[in-house]
Amino acid sequence: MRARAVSGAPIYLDYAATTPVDARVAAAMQECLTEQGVYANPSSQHALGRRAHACVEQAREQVAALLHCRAAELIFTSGATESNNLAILGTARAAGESAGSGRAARAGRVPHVVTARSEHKSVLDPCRRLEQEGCAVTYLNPDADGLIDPQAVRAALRDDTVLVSIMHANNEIGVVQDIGAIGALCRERGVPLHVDAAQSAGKLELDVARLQAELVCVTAHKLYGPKGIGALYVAPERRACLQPLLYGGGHERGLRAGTLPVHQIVGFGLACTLAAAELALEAERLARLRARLWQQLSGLDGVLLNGHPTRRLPGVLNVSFAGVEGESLLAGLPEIAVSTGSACNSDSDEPSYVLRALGRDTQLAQSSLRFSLGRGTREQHVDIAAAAVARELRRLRAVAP
Amino acid sequence: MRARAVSGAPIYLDYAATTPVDARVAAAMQECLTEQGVYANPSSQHALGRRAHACVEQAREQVAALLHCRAAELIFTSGATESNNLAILGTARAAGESAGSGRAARAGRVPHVVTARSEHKSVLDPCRRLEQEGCAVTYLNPDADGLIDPQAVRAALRDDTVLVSIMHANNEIGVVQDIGAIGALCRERGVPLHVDAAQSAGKLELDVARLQAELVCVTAHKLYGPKGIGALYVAPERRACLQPLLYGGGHERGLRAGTLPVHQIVGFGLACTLAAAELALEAERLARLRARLWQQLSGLDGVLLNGHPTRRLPGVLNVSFAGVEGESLLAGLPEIAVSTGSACNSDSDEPSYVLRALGRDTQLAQSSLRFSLGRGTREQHVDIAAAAVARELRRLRAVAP
Amino acid sequence: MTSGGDPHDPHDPDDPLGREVWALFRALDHAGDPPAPAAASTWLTGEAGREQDGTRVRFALQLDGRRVIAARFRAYGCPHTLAACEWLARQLTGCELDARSPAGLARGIGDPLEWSHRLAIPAAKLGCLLVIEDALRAALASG
Amino acid sequence: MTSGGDPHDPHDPDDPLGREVWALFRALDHAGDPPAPAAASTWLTGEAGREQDGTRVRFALQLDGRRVIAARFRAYGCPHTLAACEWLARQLTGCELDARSPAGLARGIGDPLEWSHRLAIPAAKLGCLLVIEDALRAALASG
Ligand SMILES: Cc1ncc(COP(=O)(O)O)c(C=O)c1O
Ligand SMILES: Cc1ncc(COP(=O)(O)O)c(C=O)c1O
Repeated sequence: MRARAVSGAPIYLDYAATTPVDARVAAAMQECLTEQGVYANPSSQHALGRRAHACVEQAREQVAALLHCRAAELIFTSGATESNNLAILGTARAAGESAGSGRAARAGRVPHVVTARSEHKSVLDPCRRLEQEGCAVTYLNPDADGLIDPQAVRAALRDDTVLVSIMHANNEIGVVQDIGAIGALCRERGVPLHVDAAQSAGKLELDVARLQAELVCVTAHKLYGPKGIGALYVAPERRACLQPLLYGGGHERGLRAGTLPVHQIVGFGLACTLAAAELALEAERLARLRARLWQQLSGLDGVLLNGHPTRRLPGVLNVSFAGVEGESLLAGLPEIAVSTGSACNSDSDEPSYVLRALGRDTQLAQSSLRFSLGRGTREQHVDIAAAAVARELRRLRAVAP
Repeated sequence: MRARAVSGAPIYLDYAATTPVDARVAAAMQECLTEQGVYANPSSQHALGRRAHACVEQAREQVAALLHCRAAELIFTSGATESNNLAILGTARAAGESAGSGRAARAGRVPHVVTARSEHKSVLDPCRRLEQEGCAVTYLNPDADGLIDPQAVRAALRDDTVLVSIMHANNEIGVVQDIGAIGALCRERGVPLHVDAAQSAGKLELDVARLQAELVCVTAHKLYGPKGIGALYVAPERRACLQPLLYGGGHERGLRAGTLPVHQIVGFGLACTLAAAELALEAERLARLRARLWQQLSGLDGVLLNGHPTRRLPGVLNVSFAGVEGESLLAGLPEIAVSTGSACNSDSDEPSYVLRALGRDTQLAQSSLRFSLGRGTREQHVDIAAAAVARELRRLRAVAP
Repeated sequence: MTSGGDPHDPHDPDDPLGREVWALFRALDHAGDPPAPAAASTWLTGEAGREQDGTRVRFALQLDGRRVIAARFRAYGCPHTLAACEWLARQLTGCELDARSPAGLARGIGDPLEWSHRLAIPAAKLGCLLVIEDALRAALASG
Repeated sequence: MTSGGDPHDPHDPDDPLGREVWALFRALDHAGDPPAPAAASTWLTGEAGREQDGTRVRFALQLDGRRVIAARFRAYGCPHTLAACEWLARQLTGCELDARSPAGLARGIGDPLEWSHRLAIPAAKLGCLLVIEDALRAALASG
């Protein structure tokens, strides 16, 4: 357990950006690296290659168990960004190509995709790319709590809709969508649903059948596995409807070429098993810690909770602060490591597009902090964080005009 | 050092398929994984994120030093497969798009790519995909030694050629192309050259300026780094001419989205530094071991060397055996781990397309073994391998009709 | 992490060959030619396949009436082919040829599909087994 | 692997803020209002910027003839803005206003570009410094 800031390192409250690798996972990965380990290429036909292949397939079973799908339905990728791109670009491009010689094309139709403004960049950016390629995209607005109304999805569906992409849990505000309802109405209309489950996998119970999703992406580094490995669940009937992003060698059923990184996959698999085992207790523990944090913060002036108060990930709390500037607030809190918005899009200095989509004004969007708690978080960390925020709010507001 | 087969594990002679991770590299990776390490997201703006970012940038410098390029010219990817796809699909698609509204389109021109039949699948398969997208591709034939004549490249260039892709060292036969000459004549005609240097990086001196290449790919797992991480060198003037494969978040100058896997990148960087330091001595040592192996094998009947006798990687020896079937030969050699053709394409049972391109008949192509030696290889290993091959050749030939 | 057992019985549990095919492939006790030309008259031989297609098999059966009293083979092919030849040579020895079967193969030997089930040979290899069957038929037809 | 120093001077060498900006941001000794209204007549105050645009600055200068004898500021903005305000308040105190300079800024204080060089403030933040300059000019113009 990380000690408090006095020992040097800040208190890590940025588990939604990425997690440390579980020590057991790191040990398993280590065993796949060096000369003493399972380092061979799983495509090699000799005994060492076969052993590596067996490790990969065991890990595939472990990931499948977390999603309640079959191992054969999983494609390993380099992470949720690649999985999202494969799901979205792969589906729309394949549809566009088959339409090119089919009915839709003659009718002058282009593939249509439905998504939401509060999705992760790795969903939104492929959608924008599709627009450049001539596809039509509908961006749904979340309500003020961050929720997407399933009826709004239904209303957006068209005859030429080839994909709906709605995330399970939001990375910035932690709000959890009613995917089951969205999935059910997509099924009704025969439109496949893609779900970005990067933030929910290992945190919430996940079942591809219950989600009624045909495509689901996960990534290891949000659930105490390594960065740079993820997976895409592809329902068997969707397999032929995906255009690959990477060609060359026929790995992963021809959907994703490249040497399989055994240590990464083994780490991912074990991380899934461990996350599943600890899920229920950890969710309860984190929800308690989050409530403790919110209780302290909500006692301060001008503090607003972002996102639905209850339909949310247990470990994520996103808060806006009236009358202070976000960058200064962050800089004034060196004892804690938190995000303003998602780390994944903090390269830009724009105020969070997710909070803007919820209707927050620029100042409040810009002054938001995301506290994301995880396995290393203890009560004292939360208390230190709350006290630090109170101190800095006081200081910065005292300085403001 | 791996002991001989008696202790159980086969002798690994498949270093061209993948290498074990150097113990020093594995230790450096380990330090980026767990709670005690540099586990944060390098995109995060807090102190832990900045530290992770600094590690990534240090590693980028290390990889750049191996290629003699600038760190800013490198894009991290998930490996050489992705790098090759990005270079080839990215260049041709971007050219096709800009042509769509330009001169070439009005002239009815489609982008044209030049490559060779002996390239890796991760080059050939994207090229085939481009053909489906309407591009034209010229596949050059290697000569009987596996070499591509630079004059043949020159002859293949057309006004609408947007890319030449020729590998540095071949993964199956180890033959090294005269990239400098090919690069020079591409420059003359203003056509960018992409070089797949997955097999040569860390084995041969590599200098993007001397290769005269605008795009060069490398992968860590061929040089004692981890699987699942690679890079693409992109000459600054080519940056705007590449269409990304993955969108979402603006990482890697907008050319490759996705959370940067710090441990993978740190391992890659250190592996490059170590490989560079040991390159000259190790090349000499491996060439000696390879000569020793060839001396013993060439004493047997019906043994043919594949590829040019001297213009080759120090550690790779590819040999065909008359009158024995390849799969049985491999199965009869459980004490060594070798490949028939590249591990990357051994999923198919077709005889090696590379050896077929060199003019070997089906039987000889099918009965080839690739011995690839590496850091763990010692004289005794080579001697055991040669004796085992002699034994099994005798046995299988005695059984043949 | 690495293991792999004794190199003198180095069958790897992950090996797609399977233990039985592996053992047969290692043994090949019945590979070779029929003994001295003196006895040649009692041996039936048949051949099928070509090296360039990946499989070539020659089978020789010594008959005593309808009983197979010895079997020998030579083969160029994958491990499954060699193992199946060895297994068939063992099975055939002592068998009665089946008069009712059109090709006259021995009772209880079955056909390539049965061999593949019996030896856990993957479906993709059925073509090799068909070559063996052709060689056996050719041998019997030569009688 | 982790380090980071004393939380009471927790400047991180990788911090893009830089040590000086960091120290100024932490100090903000000159933040606040001019003292008692009794002396108000000798203070010039000026303001610029809006919260919704990310930066708002109010500057107050106490003059004795052309000499600045005290400076105070209030600011809403990024750490660079706050640090630059603090730095300028320190620099201005004791300075002689420049009669020749059109805006009447103090000698040796320079312009936003010079401030950014002096404090190693990234070019992207120049806009914030311009707001500070506007506030200072507004204060002097109010005199
Ligand atoms: C919701 C969501 N989707 C996708 C991603 C991208 O995942 P990766 O970093 O594995 O590419 C992230 C985080 O980075 C995320 O939070
Ligand atoms: C020449 C060559 N290019 C590309 C690759 C693919 O590299 P990666 O496994 O990193 O995708 C390989 C080996 O796998 C190779 O040998």
